[in-house]
This record gives sequence, structure tokens and C-alpha cells, in this order.
Amino acid sequence: MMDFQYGWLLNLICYLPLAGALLMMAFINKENSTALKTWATLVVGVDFVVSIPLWFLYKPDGAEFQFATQLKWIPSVGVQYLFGVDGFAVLLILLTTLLGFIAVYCSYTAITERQKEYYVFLLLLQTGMLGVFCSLDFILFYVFWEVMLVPMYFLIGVWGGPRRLYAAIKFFLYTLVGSVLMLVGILTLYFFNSTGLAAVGLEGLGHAATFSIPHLFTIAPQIPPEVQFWVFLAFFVGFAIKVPMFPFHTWLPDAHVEAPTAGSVILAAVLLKMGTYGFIRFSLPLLPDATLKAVGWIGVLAIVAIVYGALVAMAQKDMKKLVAYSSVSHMGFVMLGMFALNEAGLRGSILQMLNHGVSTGALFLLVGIVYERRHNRMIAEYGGLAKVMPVYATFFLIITMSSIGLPTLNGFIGEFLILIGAYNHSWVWALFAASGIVLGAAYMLWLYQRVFFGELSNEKNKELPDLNRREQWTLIPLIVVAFWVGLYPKPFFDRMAPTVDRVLQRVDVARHDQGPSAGDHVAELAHAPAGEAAGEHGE
Amino acid sequence: MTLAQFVPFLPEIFLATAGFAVLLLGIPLGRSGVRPLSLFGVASLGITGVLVWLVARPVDGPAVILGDMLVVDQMAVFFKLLVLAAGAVVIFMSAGYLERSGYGGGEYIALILFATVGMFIMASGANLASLYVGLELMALSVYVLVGFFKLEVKSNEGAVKYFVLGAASSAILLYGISLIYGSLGTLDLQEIRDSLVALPTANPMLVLGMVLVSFGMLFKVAAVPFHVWTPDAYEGAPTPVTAFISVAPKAAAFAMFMRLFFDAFAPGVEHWRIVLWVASAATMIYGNVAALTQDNVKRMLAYSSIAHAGYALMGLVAFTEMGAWALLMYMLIYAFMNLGAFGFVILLESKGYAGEKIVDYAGLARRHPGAALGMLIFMLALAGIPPTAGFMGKLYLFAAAVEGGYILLTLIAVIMSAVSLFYYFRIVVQMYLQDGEEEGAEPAELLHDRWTEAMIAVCIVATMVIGVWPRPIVGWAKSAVGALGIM
Amino acid sequence: MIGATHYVALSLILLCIGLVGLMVRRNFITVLMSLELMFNAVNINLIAFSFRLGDLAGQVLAIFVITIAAAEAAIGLGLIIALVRLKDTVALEEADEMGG
Amino acid sequence: MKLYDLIWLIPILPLLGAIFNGLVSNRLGLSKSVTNAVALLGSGLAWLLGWGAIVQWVLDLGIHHTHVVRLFSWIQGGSLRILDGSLAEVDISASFQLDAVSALMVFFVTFVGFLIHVYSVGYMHDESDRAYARYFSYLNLFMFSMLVLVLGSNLAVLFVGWEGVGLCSYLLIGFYFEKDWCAAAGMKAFIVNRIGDWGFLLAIFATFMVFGTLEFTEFFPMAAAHPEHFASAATVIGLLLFVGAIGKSAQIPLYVWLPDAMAGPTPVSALIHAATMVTAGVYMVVRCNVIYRLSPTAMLVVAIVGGITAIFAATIGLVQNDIKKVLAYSTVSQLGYMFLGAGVGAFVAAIFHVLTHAFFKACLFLGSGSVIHACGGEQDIRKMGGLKKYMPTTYWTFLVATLAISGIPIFAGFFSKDEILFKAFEAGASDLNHFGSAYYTLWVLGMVGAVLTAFYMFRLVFMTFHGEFRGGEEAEHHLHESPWTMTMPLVVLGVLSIFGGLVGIPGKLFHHPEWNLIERFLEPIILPIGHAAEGGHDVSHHAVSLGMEWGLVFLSVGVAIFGIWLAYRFYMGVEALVRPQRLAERFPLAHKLLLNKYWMDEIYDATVISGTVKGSRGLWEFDARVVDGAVNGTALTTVGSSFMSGIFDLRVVDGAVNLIATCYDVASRWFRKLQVGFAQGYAMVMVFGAAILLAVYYLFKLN
Amino acid sequence: MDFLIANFGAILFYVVAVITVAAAVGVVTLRNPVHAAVSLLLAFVMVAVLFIMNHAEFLAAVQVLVYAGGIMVLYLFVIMLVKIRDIGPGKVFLSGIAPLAVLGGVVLGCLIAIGILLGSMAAGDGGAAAMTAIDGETVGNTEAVGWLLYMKYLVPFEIVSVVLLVAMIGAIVFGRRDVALAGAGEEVEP
Repeated sequence: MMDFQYGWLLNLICYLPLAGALLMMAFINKENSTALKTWATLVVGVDFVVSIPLWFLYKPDGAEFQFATQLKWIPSVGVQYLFGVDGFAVLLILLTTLLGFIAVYCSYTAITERQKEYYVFLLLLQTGMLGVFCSLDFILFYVFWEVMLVPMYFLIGVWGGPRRLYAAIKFFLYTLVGSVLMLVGILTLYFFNSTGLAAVGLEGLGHAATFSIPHLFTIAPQIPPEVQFWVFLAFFVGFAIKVPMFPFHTWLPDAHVEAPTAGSVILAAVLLKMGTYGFIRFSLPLLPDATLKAVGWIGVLAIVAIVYGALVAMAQKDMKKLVAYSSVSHMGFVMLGMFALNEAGLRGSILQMLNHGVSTGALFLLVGIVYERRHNRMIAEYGGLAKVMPVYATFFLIITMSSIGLPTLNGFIGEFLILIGAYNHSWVWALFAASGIVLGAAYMLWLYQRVFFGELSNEKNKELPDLNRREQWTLIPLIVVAFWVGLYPKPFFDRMAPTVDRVLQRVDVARHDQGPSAGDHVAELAHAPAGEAAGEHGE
Repeated sequence: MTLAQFVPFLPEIFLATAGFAVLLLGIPLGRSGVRPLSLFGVASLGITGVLVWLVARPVDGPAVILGDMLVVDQMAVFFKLLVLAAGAVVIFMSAGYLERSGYGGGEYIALILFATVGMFIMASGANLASLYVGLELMALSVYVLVGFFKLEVKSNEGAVKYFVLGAASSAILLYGISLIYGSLGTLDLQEIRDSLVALPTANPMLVLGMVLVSFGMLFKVAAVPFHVWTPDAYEGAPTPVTAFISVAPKAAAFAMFMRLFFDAFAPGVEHWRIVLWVASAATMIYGNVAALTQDNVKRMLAYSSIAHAGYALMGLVAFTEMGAWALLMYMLIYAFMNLGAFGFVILLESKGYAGEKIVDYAGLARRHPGAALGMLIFMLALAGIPPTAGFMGKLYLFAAAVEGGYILLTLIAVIMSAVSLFYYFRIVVQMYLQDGEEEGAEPAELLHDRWTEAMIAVCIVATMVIGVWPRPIVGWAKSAVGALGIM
Repeated sequence: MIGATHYVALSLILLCIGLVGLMVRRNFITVLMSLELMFNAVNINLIAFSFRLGDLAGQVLAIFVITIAAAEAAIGLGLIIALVRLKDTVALEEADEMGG
Repeated sequence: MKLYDLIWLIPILPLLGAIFNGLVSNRLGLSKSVTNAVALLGSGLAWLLGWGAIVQWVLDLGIHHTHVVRLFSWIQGGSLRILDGSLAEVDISASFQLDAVSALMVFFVTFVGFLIHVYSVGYMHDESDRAYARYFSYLNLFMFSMLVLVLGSNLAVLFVGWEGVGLCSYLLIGFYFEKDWCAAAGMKAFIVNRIGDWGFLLAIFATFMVFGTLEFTEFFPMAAAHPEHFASAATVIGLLLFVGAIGKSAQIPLYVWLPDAMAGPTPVSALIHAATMVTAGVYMVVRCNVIYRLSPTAMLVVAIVGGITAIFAATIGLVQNDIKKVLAYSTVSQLGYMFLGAGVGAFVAAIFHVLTHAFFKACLFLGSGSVIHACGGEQDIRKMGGLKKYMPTTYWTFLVATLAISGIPIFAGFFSKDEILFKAFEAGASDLNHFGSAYYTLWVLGMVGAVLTAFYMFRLVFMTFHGEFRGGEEAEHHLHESPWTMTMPLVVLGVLSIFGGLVGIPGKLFHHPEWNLIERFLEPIILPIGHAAEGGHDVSHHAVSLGMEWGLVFLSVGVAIFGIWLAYRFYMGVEALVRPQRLAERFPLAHKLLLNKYWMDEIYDATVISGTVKGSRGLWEFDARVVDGAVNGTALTTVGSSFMSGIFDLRVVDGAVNLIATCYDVASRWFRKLQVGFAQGYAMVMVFGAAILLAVYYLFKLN
Repeated sequence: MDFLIANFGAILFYVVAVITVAAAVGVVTLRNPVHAAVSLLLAFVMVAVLFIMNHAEFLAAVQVLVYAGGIMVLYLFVIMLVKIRDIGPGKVFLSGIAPLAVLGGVVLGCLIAIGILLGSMAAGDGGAAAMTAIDGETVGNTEAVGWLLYMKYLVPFEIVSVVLLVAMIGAIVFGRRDVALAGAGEEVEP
């Protein structure tokens, strides 16, 4: 189950930013802005470079968790220092390091005051995020999960917009409430595994006390459904707030709008993924029964999120808010694919996480670029930019297309698989979810038209400079990835396939316990003769 | 009764003597000699620590000594060292403060030492009589300390309130003791335990006695509804004293709490548990919610310490081994983070009571990034955010509660700790997110007080190290509760 | 004959009277006296019990209680003097700078 | 290495051109000549390669062999349990196939595409270098997408092209993006198409769920083998696919984008919005003819929508005065005919009409383009007239194309259109799928449509080229014939409009079925349904006697001529333009109705669009107030957020009514009230607290 | 008469108890602190009597000496020291909360009483040793108490001495008039 080869690599990747931050705090003068920038860029750049080997060294047919490290941390309560990743995590880690680099690289001119703290926080944030993806011990995971909040809080709160205090505390408290509930769920699992919960009369399994996730996977089938239900609920709140799922999404627009560009990029690209990561890593495999029961509800919520997010996005007058709501819609897709609980859906959902990271991250970068020039995000302020900033317009167009899922770009692959998975689960899901594609096109193109087309009315925009080299280079990597995924996603699928299969196996255990009565559409149809199935399908 | 029997009693004897010596030295040295006296006090605390380590350690299992008045076991050692450390830190922090205030140091330090003696007895008493006496010794010394700045109205007022209510509560406690005595005919904890085990059903009067005793203890740990003295006493007392009473007496009280309820009254757990459950929940809710709208840092920290008492009580309610050692561990961690936080309050009190307003922290990160960072760490720790020690402490308490099956209590706790983050972050917001030019903000200057700064540094290190590497502490705490009755 | 119950009842009454006095009196000195009443209530219990149990521990504890009550009285009176110096009154409730 | 193994290169070549022009020429602002070279090279090579490949394929493998070139495995979605309970692997490969239909499409797409490239060289020459490069990169990109569309060997790849052409049309319509209405038109086109794509995607999923594959070569035979088994599924898939076709091919109710699409440069209108892209829907329906033939319902729907669109658009075309608008509506109407054909099972005829339509409609658009060019951008035919003498080539080619579209014998349009109408009649006669009466009705509609077509097309000719110029003097001076780069394509297309139809001579009329080349060529794609080889038209063959067939031919010719005569009466000679006025005055309502295109756009604006926008606004309010409020209300976080906003960030006005927040604030202050401030009060709190605790204890323990 | 003799103890108890309670009530009700102090003294003495009735002569002695002798004097001294007329005109009780306070005291008393009564009722099945014994035997004499105090309870005894020391310090700290502190804060003349 674990492969300890190259374990040091993971630790290096995870703690390099931390080390960089400490050194920066210690040695670099806060006035010396060039040194700060160079150092920060260097650190994240190296971090990205050292994370690349994961891509090649990961063995899809190898152990479930590779590059593992296992140390005693607090043995008396079975808390270990347990690192390790599967293909899914590898992808997210690469995404994180790439976006982390871009986040630093795009802040050179955007951040002018208190630069030292800024870069320190960015680096700490990166360590936190990477740790979340690396941890295989619940407590370790939880530690990183919360560590991550603090720098993000400051990024929003110190360098954010006018309502930053409000947005920052809202972000922090939402996430914290979610995560503390999650902690209760974790503890319940922990004691169920070992001694049981005395007063509620829950017998434990009597295993050695441990928070090790790989071990808990093995006991998942023995967890009684009602326990699963409550734990699932606790996890759900924690993760759903992070995703964010409708109706827990209201922190997102505030946080995004107020955060500085880099903050929004990281927030959209990586932080939102932690919720979905949590679902796939914990909720599904650990609590299969509850998952199967929840499918219906979560599917509906996801569809609501898709349509709702898109419609609300359409109404926005503020570019950043529009993009923020578009992520609500996109994450709705991710959740839908995930809870279709079939290979296509799950693969699509994982791929869509990356896509969303790339596309939405890029969108926030793009919005940030004009914001830096005009200090205004109101769509009405713009119009006809395509004339003065053709390069910018081109980049924006490509990203827009990737975000609305144009084939040959990344968005399409993800949405296609998610929808086919959803259709496979229930054609009604697909029917409604697919409308998100139309709406997505509607709000994005409308945005594009209002910002770039029409004549250049606003005086202030007449002399806007086009993208400079640095800005172009912050975007190009993302666009390359977008095309890569869109044209040849096979490498990504190869790496995520083992995770998907294992998750589904673990869910299927419960499914077969429950039989087709578990409200599982596919199972039902599987038993029905194909002809009438097709008929019922048609009407 | 031979002298040899007194060997394990040496630390107390030495400490009391040292206190007396400080008292006498204080007369000639006057208020010029605060620092030498402080050094003397700390030195004697240190020696006491060594003595505790040398002679008061249970060589072969826990031992009951001196006419069954005292017990010597790991838990006693744990708490003794804890209160010693707290006392030392506080004395260091007080030196500069006393000099600035102009009050003499002799009595002050002597009182801290005497209070420490009282706490020693509380931590290791094996008989209701000795426990009670130790409690009173601690209490009286603290009353005086709180009112020590007798020309400060607030100080005196805090002392008055603390004293009146404290006396009443100890009367209640005594009444409970008397009922227990009347029911079982003994004051000896071991005998109480044995007869409780022997009893078919616990007599209501007996249980009533336990409950009344628990009231007395709840008062000492500042739990709702017996918390009323806390905010005023904390706000009124000289800040170092506030730091002291927010940590040491609380710890000692919890030690006594465990002596009584985890050992002597353990068999009656089903009777007193409900009371503590309610008290714990009420304390967490009240402390956190009431803290939300405080504008005075000392007062806010007072409410926060009420809330923390509530968390700690979860360990008692859980009534599991984990609960026991989680409680010990939490007391230790709480001591460090709270002392550190108060250290900054001390440093900010350049203009008398100014520097107690939250707005005084505005823009601290700009002017003193180091200090802001330190305060940030303590706030995070108090809120229980990893990787600080505060998280580890809370984690085990919550875990214990879950293990005990008290999910509802745990939910209250976690939600409340989320709420608590909010008021702790009000300070953080002031330090980092305001730049001190806002209207109504008169940023306080940071004093330069080497000793206090050193102590803060110690607390920071402890907070972070325990947060990242709690293993030794957990081990120690676990071994310390080994001798308790519930095991 | 007179059982322990009678004594306990008496002591309980004294205790409550002390409590009430503590709550209703304005004069700090009288409040202190109420406290003394409460301690006496406890002592009545202890003595009654120790007699009926044929065990002297109660008496010993009672001695401690008396002594400590004395000590508390001393500190209380000291506080009264300090209070009077500061606010020129012995009205307990006028020490109300803080609150809320 | 045979050329037909390189068919994947056919789309790639223009793509390379697009990339070069898009990134290099456009960025560096290279001169037009470079751009030309690259663009023409891209499309030209594609043309040559395409034709070469087709020839080799026909010679080496024969038309019955479907040649599939699989490049690489594109999407691996793992396995799914499909409806028949088996596990199917979602493994969509990027692969192209060459068979009769795609060959035919490639044949004319590459060719017409190349011609229009050439034409554009002349038409766009006065754009700035950058814009010029941008234009050609878009055009090449379009070629790429269109070729992917026609060559794709499975629904997914087809969809790639499908969306690609959508994107290109968006870009090209919005080419003059400074003009708001151009940009708006582009957006409209894209979004309306997306609505169609919604159906298309669902169709793809349904197909996979039913057959477990998206490869044409795999699921068509499957379907054909078990018709009754897949009947109901076929209905679903067919209808969903048709939703896509409706969007792409501008049928009712989604036709509204096409007229607006005329905002783009005229060559674009010719290529995309007449010749190629809009016919993609027809192509797709024909491509999936197996599915449709399994489902009478789907067939009927297709036919009805097609028939109604045909006449509906034609009526609108009657009164339009914008030369391109007229052509646009005629396109819509012609597309309607194609779907009518497909709907009555005349798939060959439909594709045949696609082909001929590509020739003459491209010719018409290019002609109109050269007219507009000459008139300096003027598009209103009321301001034209008598252009015949200034631009003869344009006139003659235009006239030829008009004759073709009107269905005058020998000209290309005649054969294809007549075939469609005949098949419709035949369907009625043979009572196809027992919907005979419906098919008869549609046939009648078709006939009427034919009259109208002839009428408005000649109206166009007469008003544009005959009479005397109505555009004023100084405009008159600029009138000139277009450069050879523009006329050459006109001539070529004109010639094709004349002889293009000969590939589809209805040989049956002369007892020489083999004369109908195109039918023989396309015959392999019409898979025989079921095990019995007797297909639809063998039966119908006997439904209509030979004499009847001839009768129908003459009838359709007759109606065409009638339409022309009407146009002549109205718009030529002394009474020119007066009669229509009178007619308009006599039927003002009808006139208005047609002039305003039945107010369709307005209706859509009023209902769908503003509905959506209003709805979204409403939801936004809802989100800002209710959801935020409710969530905040239920989540403790509000304490923080609202308090934060209250104390520290006074500028924040949180619209959210957050219940708990206030509760907390109140609670907090109320709790603080307990802290009365004097000792006796505290004692009281303690006493009552103790009492409560005791009471609780008794409650729990003494029962 | 025989009844009186027979029930002498009981009668004495009731008489003393009534006087004690009355004195206690006096303490908390009398307007003049001096009177209150005097009635407190009476209560002390009555308690001492009760001690004697329970054969705790030594305790009774201590009670009288320490309380009546020591503390009372202290009280009176302080009462004289601080001019008691400073207390507000006539208001003895904290107006407003007084009834509530009485209620609270009564409620708490009743709740405790419930426990005790239940206890004495359930005394049969153990756990209430003192309640079962109707009348104890004389074990208490001064010598025995002394031994116990100095041998078994030596530690608490020592600690109590420290407590007294602390009390002394406290009294000094609060009571001492600090001229040197005039700089630190202004001195309020009583």
C-alpha cells in the first residue's frame, strides 16, 4: 500500500517554501524589494522544478501511495508523520507548485507595500497547501489544513480591497467552522477504530489507535451506516464550505473580490480544490454507505450550483465577482462528476479540478492585469479593449474558450467526461447540468463582448499599455497546459486512473452490500432488459 | 513521626522559609531592591524545583506521607513544576513592572512564594483538611496580591470582590466537606474512596457534599456560574499578578479537582458528572460569547481564561485516562500561551492602565514586527490553530470528550473555539490590518524590559515546540496520571 | 433525642442567613460578619458529626476553620481600611469601577 | 504511403496557416503578401491533398470501403455500465474517416474554401495588415474546423469541428468588433449555437449509453442490425441530434442568428453562412441516417421543421431590402429544403442539395459581395439598380446562380430541389411511416416555397442589376467591376452552378438510374436496415408512376417560372416598384409582419433573453441578501463577519439580515449585564447559579 | 419536671438554636454595625454552647477566645477607625435586590435541605454514618485533640501558621500608611 522510495522528495517539495520563508524573514531586509522578489521567485521556482520529478517517478501500477515517509510523531495516541501521494495528489501538487510560482511572479508590481510580509505569507501558504495534499495522517492533514488559513487570511486582510477585513474574517470563520466540525468527525472515526465511544454505546474495533488514513481505508466497510452518516455530515460541512457548494458559497465572492490578484489565483486554483480533494480522498472511500445515500442530494445541490452560479455570474457588474461566481458553477460540475460515482465522472471531476485551477487562475490573473492598470474592475468601465490591447484580448479569448469548454481546450475534456458520467448516473442530471454549458458561454462571451468589443469609448482606456513580457509569461504556461490537456490528456488520465479505480472499488463494496435498492440508477438499469431501459430512457 | 518522614516535605518547607527570608530582606532593601529580590525569589523557586525533582519524586510508586496528609506521585510533581515555572516567569515579568509602579518588592515576591506553597499542598494533599488549608493559603496570598497596588482603585476593588466571593465559596466548599465527613466519617481521600466503593448506593447527602465541593472548585477554576469574580479581579490586579492568577491557581485548582474527583470521588462519577457537564458547556459558551464584545485586553483575556476552564472541564467530564492527561497537558500549554500573551500586555502598559485597550495594538506590526509576530503566535495558540501548542492541547481534550461519547459537548466546544478565534483576531486585526492612524487609536509604545522579553521568548519557544513536537509532553502527562484512581 | 439532623438544619439556616447577609448588606463590615456566620455554620456541622462519629478529625478541621476565618477577617478588615482610604466609604457596592 | 492515409493532414494544413498568420503575421504585422501566401498555401494544399486523397481512395479502395485513420487515443474516461448492462470503455480516439459523405463534403469544402480565400484576397485588401492577417488566420482556422467536422470518424471528433466552426463564425462575424452590432451578432450566433450543442452533447451521451461507442463505423451497423431493438433509443438520439442541427443550420426556432451573422465580411457569409458551416447540420443528419431511419418520429420532426422553415424564411425574404439579408433568409429557406429532404428519407437528395447550394449560394454571396464592394459598402437594394452595365461578370454569374436557386432546369439547383420535392411527394404517396398526409402537406409547402424563392431571388436581381441606378451620382462614379481575384471565383462558381447539377440527373426518368452519379456514389452510406435488404425507396418506387414523376417535374418548373414572372411584373418595366407599394398598402399588416420578420427577434428579446437577464439579476439579489443572510444566519461565522463589518469596517454595509449575529451581539451584552459590577450582585449570580446547578442535578438524578 | 430533666438536652438545644438564629438574623438586619457586631458575638457564644453540648470543650474555648476575644475586638476597632456614619443615609439594605437575594438564599437552602433530608432518610443503607448515630460517646477531650493536631495533622497545622503569616502581611500591606508611595499615587486622608 505504501512505497517509500524517494520519500525525501515529497518532504523537500513541501518544506522548501517554509525554509525559504524563514530565511527571508531572517536575512532579507524589508526595504530591499528586488532581493525579496528574486528570492521568493527563486524559492517557488525551485520548488516547481523539484516537484516535476513526481510526474515521471510516479508509477501508476505501483503502490497506492508512493514517495511515502512514515515517522512516529505522537506515538502514544497513534499520530504519525505520514506523507505519501497517489496520482491524484501528484497532479494537484504540480498544479500547486505551478500556480504558486505564477502567484509570486505576478505580484511584482501589484504589491508595493509590506512586500516582505507578503512574500513570506505566500511561501507559508504554499507549504500549507502542499502539506494538505501530502498528508496521509488525519491529524497531520488537519494541521496543514488549518495552517493554510492563516496566511490566506492575511493575504486577503492586509493587501485586499476596501472590504478586506470583512472578507478575510468571513473566509476564515466559514472555513474554520467547517474544519472544526470535520475534526469531530475525524475523532469519531479514530475512536471507532480503536476503543469506541463509551457513552453513545458505540463498540470500537479494538485496533491499535491510529489516525493513519491508509489504515482507516481498510476498516471502512465495517463502519456502521449511522456512524457513517454522522461522520459524513461532519466532513460534508467542512469540505462543502471549502468547495464551495451551494448554499455555502457566499464567502467566495467576497474573498475573491477583496483578495489581491495572487490571492485570488491561489484561492481559486488550489484552495477550492481542497474541498473536492477531501471528498475524494476521505468521504467517498471512508464512508461508502453514507456516500451512496447522499448521492441524490449532493447531485441536486451540484446542479443547482451549476445553474445558479452561472445565472448569478451573468448578473455581475464586477469582473472579479463574475469570475468568482463562475467558479461556483465550475465546482458544481466537479461535484456532480464526483458523485456520479462512475469512472468517467470521477476522472472528469479530477481533471476538471485541474482545468478549473488553470482556467480560473488565468482569468483572475487577467482581471488583475487590467485592475493593476486602471484600479477598477467594473465591466462598464471598459469596452473596445481589443483595439488597444490585442495580445491581452487574445489571451483572454483563449482562456474564455477554455473556461466555457471549447473542444481542443482543457475545459471540454473535463466537462465532457463529467456530463457523460452524470448521464450515466441519471439522464436528468445531464439534462440540467448540460445547460450550464450554454449559460457558461452566455456570461463569459457577454463579459468578453462588453470588455473587448464595441468602440473604445472610455478616455481612460485609450492609452492602456498591452501586456509586458512578464505578464505574458505568467499566462503562457497556463495556456500551454490548457491546450495540452485539451489535445492529449492521456498522461493525466494515466496518473489519476489508479486513484479513481480504488475509490470506486471502495464505494462499490458498500453498493453491493446494499444492492440495487440503494437508489443507484445505473444498477437498476443494469438489471432491467436493455430494450425497455432504452424506452424508459427515451420518454 | 521521625524527621526522615519530612524529607519529601522539604520543598514546601524550603519555599516557605525562602518566602520568609524574602520578606525580611525586603525590609532593608526596600523598593530599590526589587531585582535582587526577584532573583532571590526565582532562585529559591529553582532550588525548590530541584528539590521536588530530587526528594519529592515517587521512588517506588505513589507514597502517602506525614500522617496521610500528603501524597507524593507523578501528578503532584507535574503540577508542582508547572506552578514553579509559572511563578518564576511571573516574578521575572514583575520586576520591571514593580519598579515602574513604585511598590516595594519584598511582600510581593514573598506572597508569590507562599501562594506557591499553598498550590504545592493543593497538588499533593491526600486529606480534605490539608487540601483545604493549602487552598486557603493560596487564596489568601492571591487576595493580597490582587489588591497589592492599594492606591489603584481598580486593584483594591478587584481584591475586595475576589475576597468576598472567595470567602463565600470556600464556606460552601467547607460545608460540602462537612457533609462528606458526616456521611463517611473520614477526611482521608483514600478512605473516602474505599468506603465509596464499598457503598451499595451513594447517599444523597454524600453526593450533595461532593456537588458542593465541586462548586468550591468551580469557583477556583473560574467556571460558570462561579466565574463572576474573574473579569474584575483580572482587570484590577497588577498585570503580572493577573498573569499569575490566570495560570498557577487555575492549574493548582485543577490538580485538586483531579485529586478529589478522579481519585477520591471517582466511584461517584455518575452523580457529579452531570453537574460538571453543565458547568463545562455553560463556561465555554459564556466565556467565549462574553469575550466577543470586550474592548479591554485584560478583561478579554479574563473571559478567554473562563472559556479555557470550560475546555479543560471537558477532560473531567470525559472521565477517561485520556481526559486526565489531556487536562494536565492543557494546563501546561495554557500556562505558556497565557503568560506570553500577558507578557505583551505588560510591555504595552507604558502609560499606567493604557495599553489595555484593544485599539492600542493598532499598527503594532508596522512598528514592532517581532512583537506582533509573537502576539500573533499566542493568539493563534489560544484560538487553537495549529501548528501551535494550543491546537495540540485542545485536540486531546476534544478527543477525550469524543471518546467519552460526549459528542454534543464536543460540538459546543469546537463551535465555540471557532467563535473564540474571532475575538482573538480582533487583536491581530489591530496589529496587522490597521496601521494605527485610524481615529480613536492611540498606539501604545512598547517598553523595553529585557526580563519580560526573555520570558516571552521562552513562552514562544515552548508554544511552538510543543505544538510541533508534543511527544515528550504527552508522554510525561500520561505517566503523571498513572496513579489516579480512575485507572 | 437530638439527632445530627437538627444540627445540620441549624447550620444550614445559619449558612443561608450568612449568604443572604452577604447579598443584602451594604456595609462591608457587616458583610464580613455574615461570612463569619457561614464559617460558624460549618463548624456546627463538623462538631456535631465528630461527636456522633466518635471521631476527632472533625474537631481538628473545625480548629483550622476558626483560625483561617480569623485570618480572612484580618485581610478583610485590611481591605476595608484600604477601601475607605481610597473611596472614603465602607459601602461594598460602591466599589463598582469595573463590570460588564 | 497513400494520400488517404494522410487525411488527418487535410485539416492540419490550414491550421498551420492559421497559427502562422495568427501568431506571427498578426503579431509582427507582416505584409499582406506573406499572409496571402501562407493562407492560400494552407487552404490550397488542403484542397489538393483532399482531392488527391479522394481520388486515390476511390481508385484503390472503392467507395464502399470506409477508410478510418486513427491518430491517437484522445479521451480515456474509464469504463461505464451502459444500458444493456455491459461495461463499455469510454475511449474516444482522435480519428478521421473517409467515406462517401465525407469525401463529398471534403470535395467541395476544400474547393469552395480555397476559392473564397482567393476572393477574400481581393475583398479585404484595404484592411490594415494586422486585421488582414487576423482575418485569414480565422478563415484558415475555419477550414480546419470544418474539415475536422466532415472527416471526424466519431461523434466526439465531429463535435470538435462542430464547436470549432461555431467559434470561427463567432470570430468572423465579430471581425469588425468596433461595431457593437457586429460583436453582438457574433455573440448571438455562438450562444444560439450553444443551445443546439446542448442537444448535441446529450445526443452523444445517449449514443454512448445505448451503443457503448461513438465510432460511426461501429454503432451504425449495430443499429442497422437490430432496428426494433434500438427504435426508441434512436428516437431520443435522433431528436437530440436534430436539436444540434437546428442550432447549427439555423432552423426554426433557432434560425435567428443567421440573418444577424451577415454582419461579418461578405466572403465569410458566403463560405460559412451559406456554403459550408450551416450545412453541417444536414451533413450530420445524413451521416446519422441510420439512426433517423429507425425512428419515424424523428424523421417526421425533421421533415416538418425543415418544411416550415423553408416557407417561413422564404416569406420573410420577400420584402427584405438588404441584399445580404435576402440571401441569408434564402439560405435558411434552402436549408429547410435540405432538412425536408432528409426528413422524407431523401438523404442523397439532401446532400446533393447541399452541394449545389454550396455552389450557387456561394456564387450569390460573392456576387453580392462584389456589388457591395462596388457600391462602397452599400447593402440596400433600393439604392442600387442598373448595375448590369457596370459589372457584367458579376451580373451574369449572379443571374446564373439565381436561375439555379429558382430551380430552372439544367441549372444545378433544379435537380437537387426537384429531387427533394419529388421525394416528399413520394413519401406522401407511399404513406411513409403512415404519416402520408403530413408529407403531402409538406410537399405543398415546398412547392409554394419554390414560387416564393423564385420570386424574391429575381426581385433581388431586378432591383439590383436592372432599371437605373438609384444610389446618387457620386456613388455612381465609383461603380466598377471587381478585380480578377474576385471575379475569377465568381466565374468558377457560376459555371458550377450551371453544370454542378449534372452529377445528379434523375436517371430513373429515362430508365437509366445509373446516370444519377451522386446517388450511386452515396449509396454505401445508406445502410440497409434490418436483415431484409428491401429498403425504403424500392417500395416507394412503385408508389409513384413514371408519368406522375414527369408531371411533378413540369409542375415544379412551372411554379418556378411563375415566380419569376411575378417578380418581373412587380419589379420590371414601367410599373416597377409601384405594384409592390400598392400591395403593401393593401395589406399593411402582412407587409409589416414580413418586413419585421414576424418580430421574432423582438419576441426572443422580450421573453428568453430579458427573461434570463432579469432572472439572473433577481438571483443575484437573492444571493446577496437571502442566501448570504440565511447562511450567515445559520452559520456562526456571521458573528464574526457582521461584527467585523460593524466595528472595524464601517464602510461595509452587509445587506444580509444575519439573525444569529445580532443574537450573539445581544447575548454577549446580555451576558455582560450579569457582570453587574458590585460584589453583592456577583454573590447573587453565584447563589442563583448554584441553585440552578443543584436543580439540574436533582432533575437528572432523582428520577 | 421529669420531662424537663428527661429532655434537658433537647430543650437546651432548641433554646440555644433559636437564640443563635435570632442573633444571626440580627447580624444581617441591624442597622448599626456595632449592634450587629454585638449580636454576632451572641451568636458566637451560643455556638460555643452547642460545642459544649457536643463534648467539644476545647473547641468551645477556642471559639470564645479567638472569636469573642480576638476577632470581635478587631471588628469593633475597625468600626471605630472608619467613621461608620459615612454609610449612606439610612439605607442598610441594598434596595432592589434584597427580596431577590432572600429568595435566592431560601431557594438554595431548600435545595441543599432536600439533599440532606433525603440523605438522613436513606441513612439506613449506609453512607450517612453521622445521621444514624443518635448520640455519640465522649471521645473528645482536649488532650486527644491536641495529640491529633500535633501528630497526624501536623502538616496542615504548619500550613495554617503560614496562612496566618500571610494574613499578617496582608493586613500590613493594606493597613500600612505608605508615605513613600505618595509619589506613586496620592494618599486619601480618612
